[in-house]
Amino acid sequence: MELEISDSDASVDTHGWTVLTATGEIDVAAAPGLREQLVELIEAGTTELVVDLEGVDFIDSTGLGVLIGAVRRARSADGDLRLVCTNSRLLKVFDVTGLDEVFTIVDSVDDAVAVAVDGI
Amino acid sequence: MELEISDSDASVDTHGWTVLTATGEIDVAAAPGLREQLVELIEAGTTELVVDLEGVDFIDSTGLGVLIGAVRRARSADGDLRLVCTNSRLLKVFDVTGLDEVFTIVDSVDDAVAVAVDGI
Amino acid sequence: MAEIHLEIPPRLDYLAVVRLVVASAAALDPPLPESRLDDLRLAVTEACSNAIKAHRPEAEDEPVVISCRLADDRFQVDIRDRGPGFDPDALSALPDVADPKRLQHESGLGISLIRVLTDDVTFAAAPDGTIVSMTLNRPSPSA
Amino acid sequence: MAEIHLEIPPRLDYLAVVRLVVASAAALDPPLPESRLDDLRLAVTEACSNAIKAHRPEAEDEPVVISCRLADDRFQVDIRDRGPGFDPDALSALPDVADPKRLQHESGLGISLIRVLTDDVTFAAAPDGTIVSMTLNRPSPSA
Ligand SMILES: Nc1ncnc2c1ncn2[C@@H]1O[C@H](COP(=O)(O)OP(=O)(O)O)[C@@H](O)[C@H]1O
Ligand SMILES: Nc1ncnc2c1ncn2[C@@H]1O[C@H](COP(=O)(O)OP(=O)(O)O)[C@@H](O)[C@H]1O
Repeated sequence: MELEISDSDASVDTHGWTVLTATGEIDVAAAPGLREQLVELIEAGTTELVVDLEGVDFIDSTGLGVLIGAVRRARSADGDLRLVCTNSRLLKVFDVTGLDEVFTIVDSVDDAVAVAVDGI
Repeated sequence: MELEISDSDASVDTHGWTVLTATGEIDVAAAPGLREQLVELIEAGTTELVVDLEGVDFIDSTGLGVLIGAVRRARSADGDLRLVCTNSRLLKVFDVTGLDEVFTIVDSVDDAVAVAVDGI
Repeated sequence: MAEIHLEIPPRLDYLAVVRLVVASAAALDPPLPESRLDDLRLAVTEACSNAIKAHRPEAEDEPVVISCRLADDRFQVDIRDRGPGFDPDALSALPDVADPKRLQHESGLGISLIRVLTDDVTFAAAPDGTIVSMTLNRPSPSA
Repeated sequence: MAEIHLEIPPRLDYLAVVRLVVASAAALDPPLPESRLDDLRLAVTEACSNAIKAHRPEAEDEPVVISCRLADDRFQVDIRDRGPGFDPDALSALPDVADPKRLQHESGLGISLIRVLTDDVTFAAAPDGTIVSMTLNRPSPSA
Protein backbone atom coordinates (compact mmCIF):
# COMPACT_ATOMS: atom_id res chain seq x y z
CA MET A 1 0.00 0.00 0.00
CA GLU A 2 1.14 3.52 -0.83
CA LEU A 3 -0.12 6.69 0.84
CA GLU A 4 -0.11 10.27 -0.36
CA ILE A 5 -1.42 13.35 1.41
CA SER A 6 -2.89 16.20 -0.63
CA ASP A 7 -0.94 19.33 -0.34
CA SER A 8 -2.64 22.65 0.28
CA ASP A 9 -1.16 24.15 -2.92
CA ALA A 10 -2.76 21.37 -4.97
CA SER A 11 -4.69 22.35 -8.08
CA VAL A 12 -7.90 20.76 -6.80
CA ASP A 13 -9.80 22.92 -4.32
CA THR A 14 -10.68 20.67 -1.41
CA HIS A 15 -12.36 23.42 0.67
CA GLY A 16 -9.95 22.88 3.50
CA TRP A 17 -10.34 19.11 3.60
CA THR A 18 -7.23 16.99 3.58
CA VAL A 19 -7.21 14.15 1.09
CA LEU A 20 -5.29 10.99 1.85
CA THR A 21 -4.93 8.86 -1.27
CA ALA A 22 -4.24 5.17 -0.67
CA THR A 23 -3.26 2.75 -3.41
CA GLY A 24 -2.67 -0.99 -3.49
CA GLU A 25 -3.80 -3.47 -0.88
CA ILE A 26 -4.90 -2.43 2.61
CA ASP A 27 -4.44 -5.72 4.42
CA VAL A 28 -3.36 -6.64 7.90
CA ALA A 29 0.27 -6.10 6.89
CA ALA A 30 -0.36 -2.61 5.50
CA ALA A 31 -3.00 -1.44 7.98
CA PRO A 32 -0.60 -0.26 10.73
CA GLY A 33 0.93 2.26 8.31
CA LEU A 34 -2.49 3.64 7.46
CA ARG A 35 -3.54 3.76 11.12
CA GLU A 36 -0.39 5.64 12.11
CA GLN A 37 -0.87 8.21 9.34
CA LEU A 38 -4.51 8.83 10.18
CA VAL A 39 -3.94 9.06 13.93
CA GLU A 40 -1.09 11.48 13.37
CA LEU A 41 -3.21 13.75 11.14
CA ILE A 42 -6.18 13.77 13.52
CA GLU A 43 -4.02 14.36 16.59
CA ALA A 44 -2.46 17.31 14.75
CA GLY A 45 -5.95 18.79 14.36
CA THR A 46 -6.65 17.70 10.79
CA THR A 47 -10.13 16.36 11.41
CA GLU A 48 -11.78 16.98 8.04
CA LEU A 49 -10.40 14.07 6.12
CA VAL A 50 -11.13 12.36 2.84
CA VAL A 51 -9.61 8.93 2.22
CA ASP A 52 -9.52 8.30 -1.51
CA LEU A 53 -9.75 4.54 -2.08
CA GLU A 54 -10.05 4.66 -5.89
CA GLY A 55 -6.59 3.13 -6.26
CA VAL A 56 -7.17 0.42 -3.66
CA ASP A 57 -8.01 -3.03 -4.98
CA PHE A 58 -8.20 -4.97 -1.74
CA ILE A 59 -9.18 -4.27 1.86
CA ASP A 60 -9.50 -6.75 4.71
CA SER A 61 -11.12 -6.54 8.13
CA THR A 62 -8.02 -5.00 9.68
CA GLY A 63 -8.11 -2.23 7.07
CA LEU A 64 -11.81 -1.71 7.77
CA GLY A 65 -11.01 -1.52 11.49
CA VAL A 66 -8.49 1.25 10.88
CA LEU A 67 -11.10 3.26 8.99
CA ILE A 68 -13.66 2.70 11.77
CA GLY A 69 -11.22 3.96 14.38
CA ALA A 70 -10.34 7.00 12.29
CA VAL A 71 -14.00 7.92 11.69
CA ARG A 72 -14.59 7.72 15.43
CA ARG A 73 -11.60 9.93 16.21
CA ALA A 74 -12.46 12.48 13.50
CA ARG A 75 -16.12 12.71 14.54
CA SER A 76 -15.36 13.06 18.21
CA ALA A 77 -13.13 16.00 17.29
CA ASP A 78 -16.16 17.52 15.47
CA GLY A 79 -14.73 16.59 12.10
CA ASP A 80 -15.49 13.73 9.75
CA LEU A 81 -13.74 11.17 7.63
CA ARG A 82 -15.31 10.42 4.25
CA LEU A 83 -14.41 7.72 1.78
CA VAL A 84 -14.16 8.03 -1.98
CA CYS A 85 -14.92 4.67 -3.53
CA THR A 86 -16.63 3.44 -6.70
CA ASN A 87 -14.86 0.07 -6.97
CA SER A 88 -17.54 -2.63 -6.77
CA ARG A 89 -15.07 -5.01 -5.11
CA LEU A 90 -14.67 -2.70 -2.12
CA LEU A 91 -18.29 -1.54 -2.13
CA LYS A 92 -19.33 -5.16 -1.72
CA VAL A 93 -17.17 -5.43 1.42
CA PHE A 94 -18.70 -2.25 2.87
CA ASP A 95 -22.11 -3.64 2.01
CA VAL A 96 -21.78 -7.12 3.53
CA THR A 97 -20.30 -5.72 6.73
CA GLY A 98 -23.00 -3.02 6.99
CA LEU A 99 -20.23 -0.44 7.15
CA ASP A 100 -21.77 1.43 4.22
CA GLU A 101 -24.20 2.73 6.89
CA VAL A 102 -21.38 3.81 9.18
CA PHE A 103 -19.09 5.50 6.66
CA THR A 104 -19.94 8.34 4.32
CA ILE A 105 -19.00 6.85 0.96
CA VAL A 106 -19.06 9.08 -2.12
CA ASP A 107 -18.05 8.88 -5.77
CA SER A 108 -15.41 11.61 -5.93
CA VAL A 109 -13.26 13.92 -3.87
CA ASP A 110 -15.45 16.79 -5.11
CA ASP A 111 -18.52 15.12 -3.64
CA ALA A 112 -16.69 14.37 -0.43
CA VAL A 113 -15.83 18.01 0.27
CA ALA A 114 -19.06 19.53 -1.11
CA VAL A 115 -21.03 19.28 2.11
CA ALA A 116 -19.90 20.89 5.37
CA VAL A 117 -19.62 18.60 8.38
CA ASP A 118 -22.83 19.93 9.96
CA GLY A 119 -24.66 19.61 6.66
CA ILE A 120 -24.54 15.84 6.65
CA MET B 1 -1.62 -16.08 -24.04
CA GLU B 2 -3.90 -14.40 -26.59
CA LEU B 3 -3.30 -14.39 -30.36
CA GLU B 4 -4.56 -12.01 -32.99
CA ILE B 5 -3.90 -12.09 -36.73
CA SER B 6 -3.70 -8.82 -38.66
CA ASP B 7 -6.36 -8.48 -41.25
CA SER B 8 -5.57 -7.32 -44.76
CA ASP B 9 -7.95 -4.35 -44.46
CA ALA B 10 -6.04 -3.08 -41.44
CA SER B 11 -5.06 0.57 -41.36
CA VAL B 12 -1.36 -0.24 -41.07
CA ASP B 13 0.27 -1.14 -44.39
CA THR B 14 2.24 -4.31 -43.78
CA HIS B 15 3.40 -4.70 -47.41
CA GLY B 16 1.78 -8.09 -47.66
CA TRP B 17 3.25 -9.43 -44.43
CA THR B 18 0.94 -11.07 -41.96
CA VAL B 19 1.28 -9.92 -38.40
CA LEU B 20 0.50 -12.27 -35.54
CA THR B 21 0.21 -10.38 -32.28
CA ALA B 22 0.72 -12.43 -29.14
CA THR B 23 -0.01 -11.15 -25.65
CA GLY B 24 0.49 -12.60 -22.19
CA GLU B 25 2.74 -15.52 -21.29
CA ILE B 26 4.13 -17.93 -23.89
CA ASP B 27 4.94 -20.85 -21.65
CA VAL B 28 4.80 -24.59 -22.11
CA ALA B 29 1.05 -24.52 -21.47
CA ALA B 30 0.40 -21.84 -24.11
CA ALA B 31 3.00 -22.89 -26.69
CA PRO B 32 0.90 -25.58 -28.44
CA GLY B 33 -1.69 -22.94 -29.38
CA LEU B 34 0.98 -20.73 -30.87
CA ARG B 35 2.58 -23.63 -32.73
CA GLU B 36 -0.73 -24.69 -34.22
CA GLN B 37 -1.53 -21.17 -35.42
CA LEU B 38 1.90 -20.68 -36.99
CA VAL B 39 1.97 -24.09 -38.69
CA GLU B 40 -1.52 -23.51 -40.06
CA LEU B 41 -0.57 -20.12 -41.52
CA ILE B 42 2.64 -21.39 -43.11
CA GLU B 43 1.00 -24.49 -44.54
CA ALA B 44 -1.66 -22.22 -46.07
CA GLY B 45 1.13 -20.36 -47.87
CA THR B 46 1.46 -17.40 -45.51
CA THR B 47 5.24 -17.45 -45.25
CA GLU B 48 6.00 -13.77 -44.68
CA LEU B 49 5.19 -13.52 -41.03
CA VAL B 50 5.78 -11.02 -38.26
CA VAL B 51 5.22 -12.13 -34.69
CA ASP B 52 4.65 -9.08 -32.52
CA LEU B 53 5.84 -9.88 -29.00
CA GLU B 54 5.39 -6.37 -27.57
CA GLY B 55 2.50 -7.55 -25.41
CA VAL B 56 4.30 -10.68 -24.22
CA ASP B 57 5.84 -10.54 -20.76
CA PHE B 58 7.16 -14.07 -20.43
CA ILE B 59 8.53 -16.73 -22.75
CA ASP B 60 10.03 -20.08 -21.80
CA SER B 61 12.13 -22.59 -23.74
CA THR B 62 9.06 -24.28 -25.18
CA GLY B 63 7.87 -20.94 -26.55
CA LEU B 64 11.33 -20.33 -28.00
CA GLY B 65 11.22 -23.79 -29.59
CA VAL B 66 7.94 -22.95 -31.31
CA LEU B 67 9.48 -19.80 -32.78
CA ILE B 68 12.55 -21.77 -33.95
CA GLY B 69 10.35 -24.31 -35.72
CA ALA B 70 8.28 -21.60 -37.36
CA VAL B 71 11.34 -19.70 -38.59
CA ARG B 72 12.63 -22.94 -40.11
CA ARG B 73 9.33 -23.64 -41.85
CA ALA B 74 8.91 -20.08 -43.12
CA ARG B 75 12.47 -19.88 -44.45
CA SER B 76 12.33 -23.26 -46.17
CA ALA B 77 9.22 -21.98 -47.97
CA ASP B 78 11.30 -18.95 -49.10
CA GLY B 79 9.62 -16.70 -46.59
CA ASP B 80 10.73 -15.46 -43.21
CA LEU B 81 9.43 -14.98 -39.72
CA ARG B 82 10.52 -11.82 -37.92
CA LEU B 83 10.01 -10.84 -34.32
CA VAL B 84 9.03 -7.45 -32.96
CA CYS B 85 10.42 -7.10 -29.47
CA THR B 86 11.80 -4.25 -27.38
CA ASN B 87 11.03 -5.72 -23.94
CA SER B 88 14.36 -6.13 -22.14
CA ARG B 89 13.01 -9.15 -20.26
CA LEU B 90 12.52 -11.09 -23.49
CA LEU B 91 15.59 -9.66 -25.19
CA LYS B 92 17.67 -11.06 -22.34
CA VAL B 93 16.29 -14.53 -23.03
CA PHE B 94 17.09 -14.25 -26.75
CA ASP B 95 20.54 -13.03 -25.79
CA VAL B 96 21.50 -15.73 -23.28
CA THR B 97 20.29 -18.49 -25.59
CA GLY B 98 22.11 -16.98 -28.59
CA LEU B 99 18.80 -16.97 -30.43
CA ASP B 100 19.17 -13.26 -31.15
CA GLU B 101 21.55 -14.47 -33.88
CA VAL B 102 19.02 -16.90 -35.28
CA PHE B 103 15.94 -14.68 -35.28
CA THR B 104 15.50 -11.34 -36.98
CA ILE B 105 14.44 -9.14 -34.06
CA VAL B 106 13.32 -5.59 -34.75
CA ASP B 107 11.76 -2.70 -32.85
CA SER B 108 8.48 -2.29 -34.71
CA VAL B 109 6.16 -3.90 -37.23
CA ASP B 110 7.17 -1.12 -39.65
CA ASP B 111 10.79 -2.18 -39.37
CA ALA B 112 9.87 -5.83 -39.75
CA VAL B 113 8.16 -5.35 -43.10
CA ALA B 114 10.50 -2.66 -44.47
CA VAL B 115 13.00 -5.06 -45.98
CA ALA B 116 12.05 -7.69 -48.56
CA VAL B 117 13.00 -11.28 -47.78
CA ASP B 118 15.92 -11.27 -50.22
CA GLY B 119 17.13 -7.94 -48.88
CA ILE B 120 18.10 -9.33 -45.51
CA MET C 1 -9.25 -34.27 -7.76
CA ALA C 2 -6.28 -31.94 -7.84
CA GLU C 3 -4.74 -30.61 -4.65
CA ILE C 4 -2.34 -27.78 -3.98
CA HIS C 5 -0.60 -27.42 -0.64
CA LEU C 6 1.17 -24.33 0.52
CA GLU C 7 3.14 -24.07 3.74
CA ILE C 8 4.17 -20.66 4.99
CA PRO C 9 5.90 -19.34 8.08
CA PRO C 10 3.36 -17.92 10.55
CA ARG C 11 4.03 -14.32 9.50
CA LEU C 12 1.56 -11.73 8.22
CA ASP C 13 3.81 -10.61 5.39
CA TYR C 14 3.13 -13.94 3.67
CA LEU C 15 -0.58 -13.22 3.27
CA ALA C 16 -0.16 -11.64 -0.15
CA VAL C 17 1.50 -14.85 -1.36
CA VAL C 18 -1.37 -16.91 0.02
CA ARG C 19 -3.94 -14.74 -1.75
CA LEU C 20 -2.06 -15.13 -5.02
CA VAL C 21 -1.76 -18.89 -4.76
CA VAL C 22 -5.32 -19.55 -3.75
CA ALA C 23 -6.82 -17.18 -6.31
CA SER C 24 -4.68 -18.48 -9.14
CA ALA C 25 -5.52 -22.07 -8.21
CA ALA C 26 -9.21 -21.17 -8.24
CA ALA C 27 -8.80 -19.43 -11.61
CA LEU C 28 -7.69 -22.69 -13.20
CA ASP C 29 -10.17 -24.42 -15.43
CA PRO C 30 -13.07 -24.46 -14.62
CA PRO C 31 -12.47 -21.02 -13.13
CA LEU C 32 -14.46 -19.40 -10.38
CA PRO C 33 -16.08 -16.20 -11.67
CA GLU C 34 -14.10 -13.01 -10.96
CA SER C 35 -16.43 -11.81 -8.19
CA ARG C 36 -16.15 -15.16 -6.39
CA LEU C 37 -12.35 -14.93 -6.67
CA ASP C 38 -12.65 -11.65 -4.77
CA ASP C 39 -14.75 -13.37 -2.12
CA LEU C 40 -12.17 -16.13 -1.89
CA ARG C 41 -9.22 -13.74 -1.60
CA LEU C 42 -10.85 -11.93 1.31
CA ALA C 43 -12.13 -15.05 3.10
CA VAL C 44 -8.69 -16.68 2.83
CA THR C 45 -6.97 -13.54 4.07
CA GLU C 46 -9.24 -13.41 7.11
CA ALA C 47 -8.84 -17.09 7.96
CA CYS C 48 -5.13 -17.03 7.38
CA SER C 49 -4.50 -13.89 9.37
CA ASN C 50 -6.44 -15.43 12.27
CA ALA C 51 -4.35 -18.59 11.87
CA ILE C 52 -1.09 -16.65 11.92
CA LYS C 53 -2.14 -14.63 14.96
CA ALA C 54 -3.28 -17.80 16.79
CA HIS C 55 -0.15 -19.81 15.98
CA ARG C 56 1.75 -20.55 19.18
CA PRO C 57 5.04 -18.66 19.45
CA GLU C 58 6.79 -21.93 20.39
CA ALA C 59 5.53 -23.37 17.10
CA GLU C 60 7.02 -20.60 15.01
CA ASP C 61 9.13 -23.13 13.10
CA GLU C 62 6.03 -25.04 12.12
CA PRO C 63 4.13 -23.77 9.13
CA VAL C 64 0.62 -22.57 8.61
CA VAL C 65 -0.69 -25.01 5.99
CA ILE C 66 -3.04 -23.99 3.21
CA SER C 67 -4.56 -26.84 1.20
CA CYS C 68 -6.68 -26.29 -1.88
CA ARG C 69 -8.84 -29.04 -3.32
CA LEU C 70 -10.11 -28.45 -6.84
CA ALA C 71 -13.19 -30.43 -7.73
CA ASP C 72 -15.43 -29.91 -10.74
CA ASP C 73 -18.26 -28.55 -8.69
CA ARG C 74 -16.44 -26.74 -5.89
CA PHE C 75 -13.24 -25.22 -4.65
CA GLN C 76 -12.24 -26.00 -1.10
CA VAL C 77 -9.45 -24.47 0.95
CA ASP C 78 -8.35 -25.61 4.40
CA ILE C 79 -6.20 -23.47 6.65
CA ARG C 80 -4.49 -25.18 9.52
CA ASP C 81 -2.72 -23.50 12.42
CA ARG C 82 -1.01 -24.59 15.64
CA GLY C 83 -2.99 -22.34 17.94
CA PRO C 84 -5.09 -22.73 21.09
CA GLY C 85 -8.35 -23.28 19.20
CA PHE C 86 -11.57 -21.34 19.79
CA ASP C 87 -15.33 -21.66 19.68
CA PRO C 88 -16.62 -19.74 16.65
CA ASP C 89 -20.19 -19.89 17.96
CA ALA C 90 -19.25 -18.22 21.23
CA LEU C 91 -18.02 -14.99 19.68
CA SER C 92 -20.00 -11.98 20.82
CA ALA C 93 -21.85 -10.06 18.13
CA LEU C 94 -20.83 -6.53 17.20
CA PRO C 95 -23.26 -3.68 17.99
CA ASP C 96 -25.72 -2.88 15.23
CA VAL C 97 -24.41 -0.47 12.60
CA ALA C 98 -27.08 2.05 13.64
CA ASP C 99 -25.72 2.04 17.20
CA PRO C 100 -23.07 4.74 17.80
CA LYS C 101 -21.21 2.15 19.88
CA ARG C 102 -20.43 0.30 16.64
CA LEU C 103 -17.53 2.76 16.14
CA GLN C 104 -15.90 1.49 19.35
CA HIS C 105 -15.09 -1.84 17.66
CA GLU C 106 -12.15 -1.89 15.32
CA SER C 107 -11.92 -5.67 15.11
CA GLY C 108 -14.12 -8.75 15.17
CA LEU C 109 -15.31 -8.76 11.54
CA GLY C 110 -13.23 -11.68 10.22
CA ILE C 111 -15.32 -14.73 11.05
CA SER C 112 -18.57 -13.09 9.96
CA LEU C 113 -16.95 -12.05 6.67
CA ILE C 114 -15.81 -15.64 6.11
CA ARG C 115 -19.35 -16.88 6.73
CA VAL C 116 -20.86 -14.38 4.29
CA LEU C 117 -18.27 -14.76 1.52
CA THR C 118 -18.08 -18.56 1.33
CA ASP C 119 -20.74 -21.12 0.50
CA ASP C 120 -19.71 -23.26 3.45
CA VAL C 121 -17.27 -23.02 6.33
CA THR C 122 -16.39 -25.39 9.14
CA PHE C 123 -14.06 -24.84 12.10
CA ALA C 124 -12.56 -28.10 13.28
CA ALA C 125 -10.44 -28.54 16.38
CA ALA C 126 -7.29 -30.49 15.58
CA PRO C 127 -5.21 -31.95 18.44
CA ASP C 128 -2.74 -29.08 18.17
CA GLY C 129 -4.70 -26.30 16.50
CA THR C 130 -7.58 -25.41 14.25
CA ILE C 131 -8.55 -26.31 10.70
CA VAL C 132 -10.80 -23.81 8.96
CA SER C 133 -12.36 -25.34 5.81
CA MET C 134 -14.00 -23.01 3.35
CA THR C 135 -15.91 -24.07 0.25
CA LEU C 136 -16.96 -22.03 -2.76
CA ASN C 137 -19.21 -23.72 -5.28
CA ARG C 138 -18.23 -23.57 -8.91
CA PRO C 139 -20.95 -22.62 -11.34
CA SER C 140 -22.32 -25.74 -13.03
CA PRO C 141 -21.04 -26.07 -16.62
CA SER C 142 -24.61 -26.11 -17.96
CA ALA C 143 -25.26 -22.64 -16.57
CA MET D 1 15.30 -18.99 7.89
CA ALA D 2 11.84 -18.91 6.40
CA GLU D 3 10.59 -21.70 4.17
CA ILE D 4 7.65 -21.94 1.82
CA HIS D 5 6.52 -25.27 0.44
CA LEU D 6 4.19 -25.69 -2.48
CA GLU D 7 2.85 -29.01 -3.70
CA ILE D 8 1.15 -29.18 -7.08
CA PRO D 9 -0.30 -31.94 -9.23
CA PRO D 10 2.15 -32.92 -11.99
CA ARG D 11 0.32 -30.86 -14.61
CA LEU D 12 1.68 -28.11 -16.82
CA ASP D 13 -1.28 -25.78 -16.24
CA TYR D 14 0.00 -25.28 -12.67
CA LEU D 15 3.22 -23.63 -13.83
CA ALA D 16 1.76 -20.14 -13.72
CA VAL D 17 0.88 -20.70 -10.05
CA VAL D 18 4.42 -21.86 -9.33
CA ARG D 19 5.91 -18.77 -10.97
CA LEU D 20 3.65 -16.54 -8.92
CA VAL D 21 4.47 -18.22 -5.64
CA VAL D 22 8.21 -18.36 -6.13
CA ALA D 23 8.48 -14.81 -7.44
CA SER D 24 6.31 -13.38 -4.70
CA ALA D 25 8.30 -15.26 -2.06
CA ALA D 26 11.52 -13.88 -3.53
CA ALA D 27 10.02 -10.37 -3.59
CA LEU D 28 9.58 -10.43 0.19
CA ASP D 29 12.01 -8.40 2.22
CA PRO D 30 14.90 -8.33 1.38
CA PRO D 31 13.64 -8.57 -2.20
CA LEU D 32 15.57 -9.86 -5.17
CA PRO D 33 15.96 -7.11 -7.76
CA GLU D 34 13.32 -7.13 -10.54
CA SER D 35 15.67 -8.52 -13.19
CA ARG D 36 16.68 -11.41 -10.92
CA LEU D 37 12.99 -12.13 -10.30
CA ASP D 38 12.69 -12.55 -14.07
CA ASP D 39 15.64 -14.96 -14.05
CA LEU D 40 14.04 -16.88 -11.21
CA ARG D 41 10.62 -17.08 -12.90
CA LEU D 42 12.18 -18.56 -16.03
CA ALA D 43 14.58 -20.94 -14.28
CA VAL D 44 11.79 -22.24 -12.06
CA THR D 45 9.48 -22.68 -15.05
CA GLU D 46 12.13 -24.71 -16.86
CA ALA D 47 12.95 -26.90 -13.89
CA CYS D 48 9.34 -27.40 -13.00
CA SER D 49 8.20 -28.21 -16.51
CA ASN D 50 10.99 -30.80 -16.72
CA ALA D 51 9.85 -32.18 -13.37
CA ILE D 52 6.23 -32.42 -14.50
CA LYS D 53 7.21 -34.12 -17.75
CA ALA D 54 9.50 -36.58 -15.95
CA HIS D 55 6.97 -37.44 -13.24
CA ARG D 56 5.95 -41.10 -13.58
CA PRO D 57 2.36 -41.54 -14.75
CA GLU D 58 1.81 -44.06 -11.93
CA ALA D 59 2.82 -41.32 -9.50
CA GLU D 60 0.27 -38.85 -10.80
CA ASP D 61 -1.35 -38.66 -7.37
CA GLU D 62 1.92 -37.63 -5.83
CA PRO D 63 2.81 -33.98 -6.03
CA VAL D 64 5.70 -32.11 -7.53
CA VAL D 65 7.12 -30.29 -4.51
CA ILE D 66 8.56 -26.79 -4.68
CA SER D 67 10.41 -25.60 -1.59
CA CYS D 68 11.70 -22.06 -1.18
CA ARG D 69 14.24 -21.18 1.46
CA LEU D 70 14.63 -17.49 2.17
CA ALA D 71 17.94 -16.56 3.75
CA ASP D 72 19.36 -13.07 4.15
CA ASP D 73 22.04 -13.63 1.56
CA ARG D 74 20.32 -15.97 -0.89
CA PHE D 75 17.08 -17.39 -2.17
CA GLN D 76 17.01 -21.13 -2.78
CA VAL D 77 14.32 -23.15 -4.48
CA ASP D 78 14.22 -26.94 -4.71
CA ILE D 79 12.02 -28.78 -7.17
CA ARG D 80 11.40 -32.43 -6.54
CA ASP D 81 9.80 -34.89 -8.94
CA ARG D 82 9.07 -38.64 -9.01
CA GLY D 83 10.71 -39.32 -12.33
CA PRO D 84 13.39 -41.65 -13.69
CA GLY D 85 16.26 -39.26 -13.02
CA PHE D 86 18.86 -38.19 -15.59
CA ASP D 87 22.46 -37.16 -15.97
CA PRO D 88 22.58 -33.42 -16.65
CA ASP D 89 26.23 -33.64 -17.72
CA ALA D 90 25.47 -36.19 -20.40
CA LEU D 91 23.10 -33.98 -22.39
CA SER D 92 24.33 -33.35 -25.92
CA ALA D 93 25.03 -29.75 -26.83
CA LEU D 94 22.91 -27.92 -29.38
CA PRO D 95 24.52 -26.91 -32.70
CA ASP D 96 26.10 -23.48 -32.71
CA VAL D 97 23.70 -20.64 -33.50
CA ALA D 98 25.68 -19.89 -36.67
CA ASP D 99 25.04 -23.45 -37.90
CA PRO D 100 21.88 -23.73 -40.05
CA LYS D 101 21.25 -27.06 -38.29
CA ARG D 102 20.45 -25.06 -35.13
CA LEU D 103 16.95 -24.54 -36.54
CA GLN D 104 16.35 -28.32 -36.48
CA HIS D 105 16.24 -28.23 -32.67
CA GLU D 106 13.06 -27.01 -31.09
CA SER D 107 13.89 -28.27 -27.61
CA GLY D 108 16.85 -28.80 -25.31
CA LEU D 109 17.31 -25.26 -23.97
CA GLY D 110 15.94 -25.73 -20.45
CA ILE D 111 18.93 -26.98 -18.48
CA SER D 112 21.34 -24.52 -20.07
CA LEU D 113 18.92 -21.67 -19.31
CA ILE D 114 18.76 -22.78 -15.69
CA ARG D 115 22.57 -22.79 -15.50
CA VAL D 116 22.83 -19.29 -16.97
CA LEU D 117 20.00 -17.69 -15.00
CA THR D 118 20.86 -18.96 -11.51
CA ASP D 119 23.94 -18.41 -9.37
CA ASP D 120 24.10 -22.09 -8.52
CA VAL D 121 22.26 -25.24 -9.49
CA THR D 122 22.61 -28.85 -8.41
CA PHE D 123 20.79 -31.92 -9.70
CA ALA D 124 20.52 -34.59 -7.03
CA ALA D 125 19.20 -38.09 -7.55
CA ALA D 126 16.64 -38.95 -4.88
CA PRO D 127 15.61 -42.61 -4.43
CA ASP D 128 12.43 -42.02 -6.40
CA GLY D 129 13.18 -38.99 -8.52
CA THR D 130 15.25 -35.85 -8.90
CA ILE D 131 15.76 -32.74 -6.79
CA VAL D 132 16.87 -29.67 -8.70
CA SER D 133 18.18 -26.99 -6.29
CA MET D 134 18.64 -23.50 -7.63
CA THR D 135 20.16 -20.58 -5.75
CA LEU D 136 20.03 -16.89 -6.50
CA ASN D 137 22.18 -14.66 -4.35
CA ARG D 138 20.55 -11.64 -2.78
CA PRO D 139 22.39 -8.35 -3.10
CA SER D 140 24.26 -7.61 0.11
CA PRO D 141 22.53 -4.89 2.14
CA SER D 142 25.63 -2.71 2.04
CA ALA D 143 25.49 -2.52 -1.76
N1 LIG E 1 -7.69 -19.90 13.95
C1 LIG E 1 -8.01 -19.39 15.16
N2 LIG E 1 -7.46 -19.93 16.28
C2 LIG E 1 -7.78 -19.40 17.51
N3 LIG E 1 -8.64 -18.38 17.69
C3 LIG E 1 -9.21 -17.81 16.61
C4 LIG E 1 -8.94 -18.29 15.28
N4 LIG E 1 -9.68 -17.56 14.43
C5 LIG E 1 -10.36 -16.66 15.16
N5 LIG E 1 -10.09 -16.81 16.48
C6 LIG E 1 -10.65 -16.04 17.61
O1 LIG E 1 -11.87 -15.46 17.21
C7 LIG E 1 -11.84 -14.04 17.37
C8 LIG E 1 -12.67 -13.36 16.32
O2 LIG E 1 -12.03 -13.48 15.05
P1 LIG E 1 -12.43 -12.50 13.88
O3 LIG E 1 -13.92 -12.51 13.71
O4 LIG E 1 -11.63 -12.87 12.69
O5 LIG E 1 -12.05 -11.06 14.40
P2 LIG E 1 -10.61 -10.47 14.83
O6 LIG E 1 -9.57 -11.39 14.26
O7 LIG E 1 -10.61 -9.12 14.23
O8 LIG E 1 -10.65 -10.45 16.34
C9 LIG E 1 -10.37 -13.69 17.35
O9 LIG E 1 -10.11 -12.50 18.05
C10 LIG E 1 -9.75 -14.91 18.03
O10 LIG E 1 -9.79 -14.79 19.41
N1 LIG F 1 13.76 -33.59 -13.68
C1 LIG F 1 14.14 -34.39 -14.72
N2 LIG F 1 13.98 -35.73 -14.63
C2 LIG F 1 14.34 -36.55 -15.65
N3 LIG F 1 14.87 -36.09 -16.80
C3 LIG F 1 15.07 -34.76 -16.95
C4 LIG F 1 14.72 -33.85 -15.93
N4 LIG F 1 15.05 -32.60 -16.35
C5 LIG F 1 15.57 -32.75 -17.59
N5 LIG F 1 15.60 -34.04 -17.96
C6 LIG F 1 16.11 -34.60 -19.23
O1 LIG F 1 17.01 -33.67 -19.78
C7 LIG F 1 16.62 -33.34 -21.11
C8 LIG F 1 17.00 -31.92 -21.42
O2 LIG F 1 16.23 -31.03 -20.66
P1 LIG F 1 16.11 -29.52 -21.13
O3 LIG F 1 17.46 -28.94 -21.31
O4 LIG F 1 15.23 -28.81 -20.13
O5 LIG F 1 15.41 -29.54 -22.53
P2 LIG F 1 13.99 -30.12 -22.97
O6 LIG F 1 13.16 -30.23 -21.73
O7 LIG F 1 13.48 -29.09 -23.92
O8 LIG F 1 14.28 -31.45 -23.61
C9 LIG F 1 15.13 -33.59 -21.13
O9 LIG F 1 14.67 -33.86 -22.43
C10 LIG F 1 14.99 -34.80 -20.22
O10 LIG F 1 15.28 -35.98 -20.92
